[in-house]
Parts: sequence; structure tokens; C-alpha cells
Amino acid sequence: MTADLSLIFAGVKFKTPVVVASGTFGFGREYGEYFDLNDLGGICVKGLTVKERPGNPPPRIAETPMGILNSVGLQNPGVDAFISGELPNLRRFDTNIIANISGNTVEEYCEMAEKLSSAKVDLIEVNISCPNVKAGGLAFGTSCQSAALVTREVKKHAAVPVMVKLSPNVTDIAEIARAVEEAGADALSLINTLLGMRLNIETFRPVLRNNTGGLSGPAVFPVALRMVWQVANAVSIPILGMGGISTGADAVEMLIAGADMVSVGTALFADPYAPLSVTRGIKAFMERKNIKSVTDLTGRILPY
Amino acid sequence: MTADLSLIFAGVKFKTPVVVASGTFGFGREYGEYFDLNDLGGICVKGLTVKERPGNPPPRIAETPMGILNSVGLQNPGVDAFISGELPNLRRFDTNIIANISGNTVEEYCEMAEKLSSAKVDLIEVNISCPNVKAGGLAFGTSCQSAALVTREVKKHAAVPVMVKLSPNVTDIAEIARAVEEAGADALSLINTLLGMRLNIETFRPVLRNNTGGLSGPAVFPVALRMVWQVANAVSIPILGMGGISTGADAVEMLIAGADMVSVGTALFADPYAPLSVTRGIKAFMERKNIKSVTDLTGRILPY
Amino acid sequence: MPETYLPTVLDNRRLTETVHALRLQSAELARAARPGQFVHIKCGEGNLLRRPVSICRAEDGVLTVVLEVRGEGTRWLSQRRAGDMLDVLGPLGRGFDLSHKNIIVVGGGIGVPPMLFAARAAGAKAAVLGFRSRENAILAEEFRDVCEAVYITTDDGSLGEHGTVAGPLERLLREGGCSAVLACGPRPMLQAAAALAETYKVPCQVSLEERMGCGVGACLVCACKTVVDGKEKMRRVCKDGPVFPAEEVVW
Amino acid sequence: MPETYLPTVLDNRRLTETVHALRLQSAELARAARPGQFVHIKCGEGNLLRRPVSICRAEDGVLTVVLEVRGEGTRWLSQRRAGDMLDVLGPLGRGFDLSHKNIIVVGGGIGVPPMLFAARAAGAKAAVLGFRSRENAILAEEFRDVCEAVYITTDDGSLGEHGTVAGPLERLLREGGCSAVLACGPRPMLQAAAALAETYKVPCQVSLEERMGCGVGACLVCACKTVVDGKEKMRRVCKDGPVFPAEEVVW
Ligand SMILES: Cc1cc2nc3c(=O)[nH]c(=O)nc-3n(C[C@H](O)[C@H](O)[C@H](O)COP(=O)(O)OP(=O)(O)OC[C@H]3O[C@@H](n4cnc5c(N)ncnc54)[C@H](O)[C@@H]3O)c2cc1C
Ligand SMILES: Cc1cc2nc3c(=O)[nH]c(=O)nc-3n(C[C@H](O)[C@H](O)[C@H](O)COP(=O)(O)OP(=O)(O)OC[C@H]3O[C@@H](n4cnc5c(N)ncnc54)[C@H](O)[C@@H]3O)c2cc1C
Ligand SMILES: Cc1cc2nc3c(=O)[nH]c(=O)nc-3n(C[C@H](O)[C@H](O)[C@H](O)COP(=O)(O)O)c2cc1C
Ligand SMILES: Cc1cc2nc3c(=O)[nH]c(=O)nc-3n(C[C@H](O)[C@H](O)[C@H](O)COP(=O)(O)O)c2cc1C
Ligand code: FES
Ligand code: FES
Repeated sequence: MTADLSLIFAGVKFKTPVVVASGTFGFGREYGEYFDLNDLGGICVKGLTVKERPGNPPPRIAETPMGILNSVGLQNPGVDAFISGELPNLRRFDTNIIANISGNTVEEYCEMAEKLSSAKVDLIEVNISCPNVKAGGLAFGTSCQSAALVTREVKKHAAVPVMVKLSPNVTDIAEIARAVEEAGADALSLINTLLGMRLNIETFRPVLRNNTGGLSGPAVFPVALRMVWQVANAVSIPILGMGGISTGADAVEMLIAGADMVSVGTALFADPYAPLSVTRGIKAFMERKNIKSVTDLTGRILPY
Repeated sequence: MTADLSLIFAGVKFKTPVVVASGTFGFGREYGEYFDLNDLGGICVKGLTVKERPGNPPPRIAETPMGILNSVGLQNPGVDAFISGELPNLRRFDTNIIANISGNTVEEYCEMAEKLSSAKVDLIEVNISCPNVKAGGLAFGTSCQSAALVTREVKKHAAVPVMVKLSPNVTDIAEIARAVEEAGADALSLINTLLGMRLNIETFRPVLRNNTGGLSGPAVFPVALRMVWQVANAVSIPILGMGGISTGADAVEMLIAGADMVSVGTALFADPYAPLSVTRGIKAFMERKNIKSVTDLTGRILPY
Repeated sequence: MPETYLPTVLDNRRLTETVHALRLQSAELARAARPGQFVHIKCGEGNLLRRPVSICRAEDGVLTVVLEVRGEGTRWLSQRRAGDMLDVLGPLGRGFDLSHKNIIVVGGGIGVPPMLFAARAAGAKAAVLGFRSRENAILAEEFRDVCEAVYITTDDGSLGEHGTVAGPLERLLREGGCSAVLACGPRPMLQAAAALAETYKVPCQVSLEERMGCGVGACLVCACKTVVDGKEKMRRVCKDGPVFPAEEVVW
Repeated sequence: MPETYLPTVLDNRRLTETVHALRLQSAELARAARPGQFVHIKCGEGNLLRRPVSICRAEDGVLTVVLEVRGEGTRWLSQRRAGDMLDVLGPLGRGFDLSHKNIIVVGGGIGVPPMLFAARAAGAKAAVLGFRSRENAILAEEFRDVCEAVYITTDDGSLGEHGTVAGPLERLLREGGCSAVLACGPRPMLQAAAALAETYKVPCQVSLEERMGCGVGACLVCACKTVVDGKEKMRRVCKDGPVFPAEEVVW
């Protein structure tokens, strides 16, 4: 038996359920030197803003037990430069392009959604959960009202499916997921990073110049898995699950918990080929268990 | 120079700023076989309830990258059995006894606070953040109103200082800390465990019989540190910081971020002597840096 | 006294495809160990929790453990070489009560190794050992050295008797003359042994397994349901067990 | 092409109390390496991130790195023994532009090793090496083998000239006849070298350090502020650098 990894997610056909996480893969040029981008289900590009942003001052990364903190702060060339300078290159590959957007205002989200729709990205991922910027970002993602508002407005301006990326820094992620679903989102992605901190005890200074940063990597996996399960129980739109996935077994856990697809992010830094080995791991698992389609894995959890 | 590790915390004198975390140290009998309990600043005993509780069915533990999930579910003999059967033994040691209490109702918290005050524990730690029980626990800890209510009522019934233990599973921990301070808490402790999950991909079952459990250990350290810093900036009552501390350096980071004392929990499972090496580590650091009193370390962070 | 020790690996012998016997040099551990007890072993930096492993033999300053590769931790252990140092907490738990004459020891799969320690210490009358298949059989010779009689069963009949330990155990109990059954192995096997022992009115002790945290009795994660004096009680596999009188276990 | 390789450690030589030279067997890495580039090395299971380490030498299928123990990762590396396998990603980054005659290489502390690779490849006219003290001095003989002249300075005067690299560097620049300064070391040293080079109108290239994630240019955590065509621009130390024209760096 050959396992079928393809699926339709929010109306878009994906060759595999494995995509790479926004902010960890740039615009694909760098890791494209290491493997064939055609082997990816999709690429979530670095978070875009209306105008170019230089990001936060360095240091922007700290290591933690089985995790990392980052405080890049949405360094990017702006949505127009992306469309003219990067999208044409990405379009050369047979993989889905997911544009990740962060606005300071609802209007900015809408402006980007319109431009990116015209530029024909495959999906728009609305980032309402970046912990590393002052305006926008996380502020939109921590209340049902503002999350629903952004979703509703972006939907009016987007001509491609809209996925909303949720923050784990909330009391009840299922409640926000429901609000976003009701507001018309076509899909959800979770989790963004958990807000964290490290100090240098020699200097009494935070390791990150931004004081705090976003935690990702294997350390957050159990939290991400729990949230995906809670959200899958709360909504009926598809879910892109992420947070600490570095092996095929991790990805299978995430799918079983209720994710329709998975993202690989931080794992790339230890192993540039991680998305490929995760894909192979899912496939091998399915073949061993005689599971024909990856859609049969999603939500297969048997809770007590 | 000999560093002075002693301090006054919520009006109570502690020999060292290192205590052991509730639920990881039972009532002291077991680890008391490994080292002298007199060497501890204090002991937070296993969470108590009004009546005896059998806890959740096993399995109650799962391993995660640099962390563990537990779902013990407050197994304990009940507050009366603690007072008659365990407290006299604990009282033989020259260390502070901190009683950790969890109620199904505000009245239950108050009843226990009264009994434990009469029994002369040194401090009461009000657990409004246990993620492993249905009633009570976390429900009280996720809203400012209910957290403040429990605090206010317990204060009326307690004759010893009251410390409130906060949950990290909230959008804004500083807001809850402020509410609890205004309600009269003498101190705060944080963090309790982050809600998490693991699955067994062979059986499609959660590893924990309770489906989800509380994440602790080094994996959560950066989140705990960030929360201690945020809370220290928000309140003026003292803070017992915990979450993933396993070395003296970790403890120093926590103190610098704003904790007045630290708890060691999960680290015990890898090394029964962890509280002692953490204590020695703090002392060695202070002597190397020529810091006389541990109170001079607290909140010494130089944020950017 | 249980303690943390840093014994050196003397050798690592492969018994089957997935089972290894490690001999550890530690006078203290070997002296303190009792049959049915276990040690809690740190398995590399990557794994936060220690792994519980039963003691198979303790003599002349050497502690032997036999382990099956089941996951990351046991894989790491199986790769240790002579000269490597381990971080071992133990000996832990309450072992078997050997104050009986004519003991029958019953072991299944990776539950067999601790029964060798018990059989040796008690001078067991008989051992009944169950394995999946011939390739999984371990320690049979060692049991023959210390027991009057050894019965082996395999699920597929490729070695000894075809079937489970229940067959030989029942025959031995029916014959009579045995005063205690001691068992370690998969839960269904323990349950079957306990049921047979009850039928024949012979006291039975079983060694249970549960996922552990501290291993010393402090964290309560290794709870198992038992009945004492007609009352249900959660007890700790690591401290109150791993060996329990079978009649106290709520299966 | 940068790739992940699994070279074997040929030997681990201790140069000072805290500095080790590791020779790694890898024909591919040695062939592809350029002076100023680095490799990104996985340091055991406990550390999620790789560690960037400059290439000190690349010849005959052997890549040499020299590292100072600064924390957990470099400690782990310093404990590798002959025969151990490493997980190495590289060679990475943009190295030195060696299309100059009469190059002066300047190295400070653990910034010295990559300058040996550059000096050897360029047949440098002079090397100026700064150390804290005599005990910290490394690779002086190796530089003498490949440079016309080697100047050593120490902060405490215990070896060579008392003071910083600025002394000999200024004298060399004043003498004239040199067409490029290449430097690696602590930021204040780089800044001083750049300032001197500017004064004497000699082009200067500096190798920067920043904390890294991916090491390949994708994650943007290793940003440094530069000026290009009068416009401020964040660039990536791992991919656009680590070597930058000194005049582009915003100090
Ligand atoms: C008292 C006792 C004695 C034991 N004696 C032996 C022995 O002599 N030889 C032997 O091979 N095995 C023995 N086991 C089982 C052994 O502890 C597990 O196989 C081992 O912990 C699995 O670890 P892992 O990392 O390889 O597997 P993983 O599945 O990766 O482990 C994940 C987590 O689950 C725990 N876990 C998984 N399976 C078990 C299990 N069956 N029991 C307890 N915890 C488990 C692990 O300790 C770890 O915390 C014993 C268990 C107990 C409780
Ligand atoms: C391009 C480049 C080349 C380098 N070449 C060498 C070399 O040839 N020899 C050598 O000894 N050192 C070199 N370094 C520095 C070396 O990377 C650090 O000393 C090392 O990463 C410290 O890791 P650690 O685990 O020992 O320390 P820790 O402080 O425990 O590391 C914690 C985290 O911070 C990062 N970090 C800490 N210090 C530095 C630093 N100075 N630069 C970058 N990241 C840091 C680590 O990589 C890790 O992610 C180089 C750095 C860069 C950027
Ligand atoms: C360096 C870095 C940069 C990131 N930038 C973004 C971003 O621009 N937009 C976004 O939505 N998420 C961003 N993220 C979050 C990731 O997309 C992902 O949600 C998170 O890292 C968890 O997945 P992981 O553990 O597999 O990395 C970033 C993460 C990292 C590590
Ligand atoms: C097995 C276990 C049981 C726990 N039981 C309790 C409890 O009864 N009451 C409580 O307030 N916290 C309880 N906790 C939480 C700890 O006290 C502590 O807040 C948390 O584990 C974080 O610290 P650590 O990472 O050092 O363990 C428990 C934690 C563990 C691991
Ligand atoms: S493992 Fe902690 S009580 Fe048994
Ligand atoms: S380290 Fe990722 S871009 Fe440089």
C-alpha cells in the first residue's frame, strides 16, 4: 500500500500535509539550496507588513531547554517588495504559498489581503499572535472581539482562503477559535510562540535585546498538542497544527489530536531537512498502520 | 565574605530562599531519607482538600522534551488527617511549613485556612491553579474576580500569612496578580503547571488517563521567568518563583527577575538532592559576585 | 539506604535481539539490594525522568539488571559500554516476602529477570517462565542453577510448552506442597496467576508496573488501586510496592 | 554547496587551558571551505541550536576548527575524542575577499583562528595578533609559517608588545605598502582596526559575531545593522557575512 498524503485544506489542494512555519523559512531561497521546494506541501513565508520593517535590535535569539526564544520583530521588506521581488521566484515551484500578514490596524490587514489576493497567493495566514511587536500582533489575538473583527474584515477583502493564526498566550484558546470561525475564517493555524524570557546572570541583563521573546521548539509541543485538541473539539474548520514538531511521530501525534496539516519551524535550525524527514515519517507510519489517506489520521484520537 | 541567604518573606523568617514545590515532595517523609530537612528554607506540602481524595486514575505522568506532564489530581488524605498525621512529624524540623490548599468552593478554602491556622502552619498557599481537577482549582485562577474573591475570603479566616498560587494558563497574569494583591494576599507564588497533552500513536490514546495534565520542568522555565518578571513589575508583595528550576543558575535568574524565593519541584525527580545544590549554587554565585544578602539579588534585573 | 550512586558498567551482554544484561560495579547497591526491588536509572541528558529497572542479581559487589529496548531511555541504556558510568538511584521499593518454604516463582517476558533474584534468594521449588517465542527466552539456564524445577512456556510453542504460564502453574498448585506464588510480568499474566493461587488457597505476591516520577514515594504519580481492610486505597508502586499481596490489588 | 556532514574527529589538541583544536575528516568540507567562512555544529542532544565556529584550516580532506570553552555547547565540543562523529552544517557564510596584494590580517583572542586560514590563502604580508596574556596565545608558530611578519600583543605585556593590536597595526599602516586589512575579534578591536584603516585609506574587512538560529539566512535572528548606499539595512551575519566591508558596519 502507498499512503496518500494529499488533502484539500480550506479548498486548496496540498500534496502533503507538511508545510514550513512562517518566520523560519524566509521566502524559501535559503533552504531551497538544501532541498527541492517541490517536496513541500506549502511554504508559509516570513510575516509581512504594509511597510518594510527593520525588526528588533539584536540579540534576537536565546536558547532554552529544548526550545528557543526569538524576538525578530517582523523584519521584512514590506508586502509590495514581497510581491514583486519574492513571489515570482516562489511561484516557480509546485507548492502552495501561504502569505503571513501582520497589521498595526485592521485596515492594514485588509490592504495586504487585497494585494496578496491579486498576486494570487494560495492562502493568507492572518497573524494576530506575534508577541514581538508593540502595535498589532498579539493585541488582536487575545480577545474574541478583536480576533473576530480582524477576521471578518480581512474576509471581505480577500479573494483567497483566509487562515487565522492563534496565540497560545490566552486563557481559553477554544473560545477565540470559535469566535474566529464564526467571523468567517476558512481555517486556523496554531500555535504561535509562547511569551518567554531568559537572563544573563553575569550582566543581570535579558539575553534578548527586546527583553522578552517567543518560545518555540520541542519544549512547547505538549502545550501545542493540547491546544490543537481543544480547538479541534471546538470548531469544524480545518487546522494547521504546529509548535515543536521535529519528527514524523510528533507530526502524527498532532494529526491524531485533530490537525489537518502540520508546520515545521524551529526543527529546521537543528536539521535543514526536517520537513522531509517529518513527511517520510508520516508516510511510513501510515503504511505500517495501513492507513490509506492522511485525512483518516486527523482527529483519530481516542480520548478517555 | 559569607553570603547571607536568610530573608523575611510575608513576615515569616526563612533560613534560605529555597523551598520545595507542592506535590513534588509529599509531606517530607520520603526525601527526608535522602537529606536533612533542616537544610530547606521551607516545605510546600502536597495539595490538601477538605476531604480525602484518591486522585485521578493512572497513568498520571508522561515525559515531554525537558518536561513532564502530571495528572495526579490532588490525591491527599484530607486536611484533618494532614494535621493529625503529618504535621507533627514535619514540626520536628527547623524549617517552614507551607500548607497548599484547594477547595471546590470558597467555603472549603476558608474552612481549611481556619484549621491550618489553628494548627500553626507557617504560611498558607492558596492553590487556584490546579489544572487536573474538575471543580475548583484552575477555575478560580483564571478570572480576576474569582481569584480576588477566594483571596479576600481566605484572608478573613486565616491567622497566618496567605500566599496565592497563580496559574500560567491565562492571558494576563499581571492583571490577576494585581487583583489578588488588592484582595489582601500577603504573597504570590507562580507558576503552577501549563496545561498540556501527549498521545500514544500506537494506540491513538492520550498517555495520561486524564487526557491532559500539567507541564512542569525545565521546558517551562522561560515562561515562568517571564511571568515572574511581569508580576514583579505589577505588585509589591513578595513572590515565590518556580517552574523548571534545576540549578543554582536557574534560581539566580529567577531571583534577578524579581522572585524573593524559589521553589524546586520536578528537578527532584532527576536528582533528589536538587534543592541542596540549588541552594549551594545561589550561595556560590553571591560570594563570587560579592553580594551580601540574597535580598539584594531580588529584582536586580537590568531590562533594556 | 537508597541513595544515588555512580556505578561503572562492567559489561553489556546481549541476551536476545532487544534484551541486554548490564552488570554494574557497586558494592553499596549490591549489598543493599533485596529481591523484587528496583533501581531508578538516569538515561542520558535528553531524558528528564529516570527509568525503573528491576534488580536481577546482586552479588560480590556487582548488580545485574536486564532490560528490554522499548523506547528512547532503554535504547540509550542498551548502548552503554564497559567503563561507562551510570547515575543510579536505589535500591528502591518493597520487594518480595521470602519467608515461605517451597516457593513457586512465575515470570513473563521482561518480568522474568527480577524472579531470578527471588528464586536464588529463596531457593525456589519451581520456576514457571513464559515467553512469546523461543527467540525471546532469557535466563533459563540461570533458573535451572537455582530452582529444583523450571517450566518454560511459549505463546507459539517454539520452546517448552505451548501456551501460557497458567498451565504449568496450575499443575504445580494442584500437586500441592507449595506455600507461596511470586510473580512478575504482564498484567493479564499476574491476574491469572493470582486467580489460580486463590483457587488453590496459596498466598500470592505480584510485582506491578506503573509509570513513575520520583521513584521514592513523594510525587504520587505511580498510584495503583488496592484494597486494604475492605477499603479502597491508592498506593504507590514505587514505595508501597512494586510487590503487593495479590489479594490487595484491584485489577 | 553547504550541506550537513558527519565528519569524524581525527584528534583534539588542547592549545590553552580553555582552547581546543579539533581536526575533522571531511573531504567535502575541506574542499568547499573558504577563508572567513564558518561551520554550524550540533553540540549533543541537550542543545537544540547548533554553534557557529570559524574554519581555521582546510587541507587534504581535513578541516580544523579552534574553539574556546564558553558555555555548555563549546564544553561538549571540547570533550570530543578521536573517532567521535560530529554533525556539521557548512561551510557557511561569505568569507574574506582576498583579491588584494599585501594583506594585513588582524586577530584578537578566539578571533585569531579564522585569520590563519585567510593568511595562508592570501600569503599575508603581516599578522597582528592580540591576546589577553601569554597563557592565552595560540597559533603564533602557524602564522610565522605563512606570513612575512608576525606581531603579537598582550593586554598585560606578558608576551610580545604590551597593549592592543592597534599599536603594531598603526605602525604597519603608517609604513604603507599594504592594500587591505582583514580582521576578526572582539567588537572594540574591530572598530579600532576599522578606524585606523580608514585613517590610512586602506580598505578593511571585519568578521562579525551574532547569536544564530538557522545559520543559513532564513530566520533573520542574526541581524546586524549596516549602511549600503547611504541607507540603513539589517543584514544577516550568517549569510551576508560574517565578513563585511568595515565601512558598511554600523558600530
Ligand atoms: C518497578 C518496575 C520494574 C521494571 N523492571 C524492568 C526490567 O527489569 N527490565 C525492563 O526492561 N523493564 C523494566 N521495567 C519497564 C521499564 O521501566 C520501561 O520499559 C522503561 O521505563 C521504558 O522507558 P523508555 O524510555 O525505553 O520508553 P518510553 O516509552 O520512551 O518511555 C516514556 C516514559 O514512559 C515510562 N514508561 C514506559 N513504559 C513503562 C513501563 N512499562 N513501566 C514504567 N514506566 C514506563 C518511561 O519510564 C518514561 O518515563 C520496569 C518497570 C517498573 C515500573
Ligand atoms: C561566525 C562566528 C564564528 C565563530 N567562530 C568561533 C571560533 O572559531 N571559535 C570559537 O571558540 N568561537 C567562535 N564563535 C563563537 C561561538 O559560536 C560561541 O562561543 C558559542 O556559540 C558559545 O556556545 P556555548 O554553548 O558554549 O555558550 P552559551 O553561552 O551556553 O550559548 C548559549 C547560546 O548563545 C550562543 N552564543 C553564545 N555566545 C556566542 C557568540 N559569541 N557568538 C555567537 N553565538 C553565541 C550560542 O551559540 C548558544 O545558542 C563564533 C561565532 C560566530 C557568530
Ligand atoms: C525565528 C522565528 C520567527 C518567526 N516569525 C514568525 C512570523 O513572522 N509570523 C508568524 O506568524 N510566526 C512566526 N514565528 C512562529 C512560527 O511560525 C511558529 O508558529 C512557532 O515557531 C512554533 O512552531 P515551531 O516550534 O515548529 O517553530 C516565528 C518563529 C521563529 C522561531
Ligand atoms: C507531580 C506533581 C504534583 C503537583 N501537585 C501540586 C499540588 O498538589 N498543588 C500545587 O499547588 N502544585 C502542584 N504541582 C505544581 C508544582 O508545585 C509547581 O508549581 C510546578 O511543578 C512547577 O515547578 P517545577 O517545574 O519546579 O516542578 C505539582 C507538580 C508536580 C510535578
Ligand atoms: S514515582 Fe513518585 S510516588 Fe511513586
Ligand atoms: S541565523 Fe538564521 S538568518 Fe542568520
